[in-house]
Amino acid sequence: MTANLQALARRVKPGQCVALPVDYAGVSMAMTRPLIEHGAGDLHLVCVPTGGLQVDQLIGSGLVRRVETSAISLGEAGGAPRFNQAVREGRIELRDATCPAIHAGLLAAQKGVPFIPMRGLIGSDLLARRDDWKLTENPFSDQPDPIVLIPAITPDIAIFHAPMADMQGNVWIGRRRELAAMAYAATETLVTVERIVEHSLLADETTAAGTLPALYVTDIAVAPRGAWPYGLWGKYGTDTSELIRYAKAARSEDGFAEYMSRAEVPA
Amino acid sequence: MTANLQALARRVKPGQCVALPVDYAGVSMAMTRPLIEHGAGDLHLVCVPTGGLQVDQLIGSGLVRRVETSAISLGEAGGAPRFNQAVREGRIELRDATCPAIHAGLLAAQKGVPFIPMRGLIGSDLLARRDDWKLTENPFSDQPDPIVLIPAITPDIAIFHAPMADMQGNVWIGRRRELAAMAYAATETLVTVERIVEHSLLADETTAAGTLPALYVTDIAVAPRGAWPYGLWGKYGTDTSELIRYAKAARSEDGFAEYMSRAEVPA
Amino acid sequence: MSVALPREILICTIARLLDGVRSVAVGASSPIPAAGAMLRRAMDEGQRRVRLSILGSVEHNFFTNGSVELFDSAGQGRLDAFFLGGGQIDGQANVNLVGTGEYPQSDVRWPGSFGSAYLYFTVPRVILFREEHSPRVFVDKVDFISAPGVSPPGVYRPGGPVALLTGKGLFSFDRTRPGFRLESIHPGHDLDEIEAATGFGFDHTGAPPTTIPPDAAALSLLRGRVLDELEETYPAFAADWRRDLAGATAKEVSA
Amino acid sequence: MSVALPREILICTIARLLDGVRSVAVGASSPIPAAGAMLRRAMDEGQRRVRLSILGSVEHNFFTNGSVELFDSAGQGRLDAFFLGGGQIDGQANVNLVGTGEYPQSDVRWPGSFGSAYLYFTVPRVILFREEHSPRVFVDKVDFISAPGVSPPGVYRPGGPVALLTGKGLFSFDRTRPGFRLESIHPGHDLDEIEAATGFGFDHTGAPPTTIPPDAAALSLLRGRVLDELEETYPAFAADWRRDLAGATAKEVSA
Repeated sequence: MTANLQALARRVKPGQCVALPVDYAGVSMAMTRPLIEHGAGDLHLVCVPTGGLQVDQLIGSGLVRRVETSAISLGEAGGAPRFNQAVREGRIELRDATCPAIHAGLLAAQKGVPFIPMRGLIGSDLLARRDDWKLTENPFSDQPDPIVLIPAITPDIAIFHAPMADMQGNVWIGRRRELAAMAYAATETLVTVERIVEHSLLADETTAAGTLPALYVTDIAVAPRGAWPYGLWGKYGTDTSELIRYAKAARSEDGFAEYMSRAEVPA
Repeated sequence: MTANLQALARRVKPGQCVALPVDYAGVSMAMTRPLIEHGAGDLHLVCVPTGGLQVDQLIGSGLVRRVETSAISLGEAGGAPRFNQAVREGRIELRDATCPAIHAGLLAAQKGVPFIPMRGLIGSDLLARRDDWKLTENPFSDQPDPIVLIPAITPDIAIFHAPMADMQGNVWIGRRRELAAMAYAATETLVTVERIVEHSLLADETTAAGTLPALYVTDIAVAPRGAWPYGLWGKYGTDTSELIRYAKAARSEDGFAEYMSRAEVPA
Repeated sequence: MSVALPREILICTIARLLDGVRSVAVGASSPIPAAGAMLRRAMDEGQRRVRLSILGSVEHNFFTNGSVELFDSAGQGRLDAFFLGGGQIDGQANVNLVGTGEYPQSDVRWPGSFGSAYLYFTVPRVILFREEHSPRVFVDKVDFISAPGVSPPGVYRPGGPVALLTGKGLFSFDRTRPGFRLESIHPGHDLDEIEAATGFGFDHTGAPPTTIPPDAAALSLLRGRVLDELEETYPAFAADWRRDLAGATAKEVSA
Repeated sequence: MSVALPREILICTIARLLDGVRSVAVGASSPIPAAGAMLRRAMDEGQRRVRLSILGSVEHNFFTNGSVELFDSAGQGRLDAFFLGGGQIDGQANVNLVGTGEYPQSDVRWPGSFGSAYLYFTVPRVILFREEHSPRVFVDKVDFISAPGVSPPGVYRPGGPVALLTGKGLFSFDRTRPGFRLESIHPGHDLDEIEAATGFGFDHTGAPPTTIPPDAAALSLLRGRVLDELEETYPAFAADWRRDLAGATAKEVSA
C-alpha cells in the first residue's frame, strides 16, 4: 500500500479539512512541497493542537482559507511569519482555540457523537469569538453549572510522519497517541514513514501497543528524514538553525518564495 | 513501591466504588482472596465493561451491594452462579449497562467533565431503567435529535493485573488501554504484576508506548500467574477447566464456600 | 468430500451475508460467526481485504486501543458488520440479553446486554444469529429490550438488523414494515416446523427455497484454512467439528 | 561560589513557589520554569517525589497518551502546578496570548492561547511568569482574554493564578479582591521602577523586602545537577547560562 509523495498529495481536494500534528509529534514535512505543487487550495487546516513550519508554508503558498489552532509558532525560531502576515492582512479566517478543545473536537468524532463537553473557557474571548461552541448548563447539577460543548471535528484528511509502517499498512506511532486520535477522527489518513518493516507490527504485543492499525490508514509513502527540519521522537532532533534560516527568509513574501524555491531535504 | 497482596487489599474501604477489568484484559484474581479476607463490604463494583469470576466470587462472599456492568458470565463455562442467585433473590442492586456506556462514564472522569454523550440506547429498557442517564436534545442540530448523556464514573479504586512494572511504579499494559482508562478515572489504582523489571519502562520509546505512568498507580504487588484461572494476554491462556470446576461448585452456596476454602493458585 | 454438516451450512450462510464487507467484528464465544467471517476473508482474498476482529482473541485483533476501540470504530462508520444473539428475539427484532420475567429480579438471568444497545444502532449490517430455534427464544414480545430492532424517525440510527439466522432457517428483516421474512429453510427442516418453533409472525412465500449449501470450493476452504485459523481462538469448537467430520467420513466409508 | 545570577534568582524563586507539589508540568520553550521545577525535584529528593513533565521533551515526559494527557491529568486533579506567560497580563490576572489591537486582525499577533483557557481553570497553582517587566506587558486591561484570571461564582474553577514572577519582582495574587500584591523585589531593582513598569495597580507594603536569594546548597544543586538535566531539553539556554557563570567567575577572579 505504499505510494509516492505526489500520489499522496493528489488525494487532497480543494476546500477540504486537513488535520496536521504538533511540531514534536511527527510532522510530515516531506508532504509540504508535494502539497504545494499539487495546489489544492481553499483548505481548512486543523492544528492538533498547534501548528508551525508546515502550516506557515501552506499559508505562505496561498492554499489556506481557514486555520483552527491553539497556537502557531516556530518555537525557538520565533513567530510564524507567513501566518502573522496573513492575519494582519485578514487573508485567513481564524478559529482560535485552546489545546484541549481541539482534542475534544477530535474525540467527539472518534466517538461518533456530535459534541463533547469541556471545562474552562468561560469568560475567555476564545469562547466569545467561537460561535460554533455552545455554552450550556450541566443537566446533572442541581446548582447553576455552566459548561461549554465543543462540536465534533471531522477532518477529511489527516497527514503525519511516523518512524515505521509494516507491509499491511499498520503504522508505529509509539506514545504519540494524538496521531491515532487524528486518524480515528479523519475520513482518510495519509502517512509518511522513515521505513517499511517486513514483520507485522501487530504480531508482537510490545510493538502492537504503539501501533495505529491499518484500518485507519489510507495510504503510506516512504520519506527518510521526512519530518526535517523538525525532529522525530527517538530518531533525530530538530534542526533549529534551519528553522531560524526559514524564519528570517520568510519575513518577506519574496524571501519566502526564494526559500521555497531552493531548500531541499539534506541527504 | 511494591507491597504484598494483603496490604493492597487493606486500601479498600467499605462502601467504595471499585472498577475491575474484563476477563481477557488482566483480572487480578490474585487479589480476590485477600479482598475477601480483608472483608470490606457494601462495595459498588464497576465492570469494565463486563465481569466474570472475580465479580461472582466477591458477590458470593457477600461483599457487594451494587454492580454496574454490561454483562457477567464465566464465558465458555456458562453463567455466573453467585451473581445469578443474588439477582434472583434481589440481594444486589443492578445497574445494567452496555459496554460503550461504561467506557463513556470512565472517559468523562478521565476528562474531568460531568458527562459524555453517547449514541444508541434510545428505546432500550437499559435507558428506561437508568435514572442516572439523561435523554437530551443535541443542541448542534436544527432537527429533533435526541441523545443520551452518561454521567462520569469515578471509581475510588481500580484493581487489575499486568505483565510487568518497573522500580518507579510504571506498569506495562500493552494495548489493553481500558486498564489505563480505569486508572485515569479512579482515585487510586492497585496493580498486581507477574514481575518487576529493573529498567525503566519509560526509558525506551517502544515499551513506553504501552506503559501506564506511575502517576496513576497507587501501589503494586508481585503475583506470578496472578490472573489465573484467567489468562494474561501474550503470557498464558485461560484455564477453562478450572472455570468449569468453579461453575459447577458454585451452583450452590455450600459448593461455593467449599470451593473458596480450598482452591489455591497452582504452582 | 462428505456432504456439508449443519454447522457448515450456517458458516457458509454467514459468509454469504457478509458479501462486500470491509470490516467485521465478532463477539467472544461466537465460533460460528467467527468461522463465517474467516471464510468470507478467505473467499475474498486477492480481490478485497476483509478485516476481522474477534473480541478476546490475541491473534485476530486489529485493535490497539483497548476494548473501547470496537465501539469507537463502529461510531466512526468503519465497522460494516457485527453479530448479535439473544436469549429472546421478537418479531420487531428487539433483542433481550438480560433475562426473563420481571426486571431486575429476573426468573432466568442471562449475562447482560454487552455492546448491543450501541452496536445495533451504529453497525449497518447486524446479523442476528441464534442456533436454538424455539418458541422460548423467538417470542412475540421480549421481556426486556436490551436493544430495539427499529427506532422512530429522528433517532440517529445508521445501523440495524438485516438478517436472522437460526438452526432451521434464514430470515431477512425489513425495517420499514418492520418484520422478518423467511428467505430459506436449511436441509432437513420445513416450513411447518419453523412456524411451530417461532413465537412471532413472519412473511414467507408458499414454498421457501432450501438454504444454498456450500459448493466444493467453499467447503474445501472451510475444512482447511478456516478450521485451522479457528483453532487458535476456539480450540474446543474446532476439535468438536473435526470429530464430526471424521464421523461423517466414517459413515460414508461404512455405507 | 559566585553570587547568584538574575536567572538563578528566578529559578530559585520558582522552586520556592513549587514547595509541596507532587506533579508539575512545563510548557515548551520554558527553560526557567523547567529549571525551577528540576531544582524543586532535586531539593525534595528522599522526602517527596516530584513528577515533572516538559512538553515536547522525550526525556522529561511521564505521559504516554499523547499531548492530551497533560490536560486530562489536570482535569483529574493530578496536576498541581503549571506556568503561564502572556503577551499581556492585566491586574485581574487576565492573560492574553493572542495579540494586540482588534481581533482577529491583530496589530501584533502572538502564537495563540495554547492550553491556557483550560489549565488556568483546572490547575490549583498556576504561576504567571514573564521576565520582561514593562508597561506593554503588564497592562490595565488585556486586548484579548485568552484565559480570565478569576471567574464568577458558579463557574467550575478549582484552579487559577497564585503568583506572578517577573524580571523585577514577585507578586502574589488574591482571587477574592481580585488583584496582585508585590511580595518582594529582586536585587538591583526598586519599588519606583516596578511601579513605573507596571500598567496596573497593585498592593504592597511601604518597603517590600528583597527576593530571597538562593543559599549555597540550592546554588550548588542548581549549577550541578539541574544545569546538567536542563541541557537535554534546552541546550542553547544551558550553554548561555554556563557562559554567564564563567564570565561571573572571571570577573570575581580579576576583581
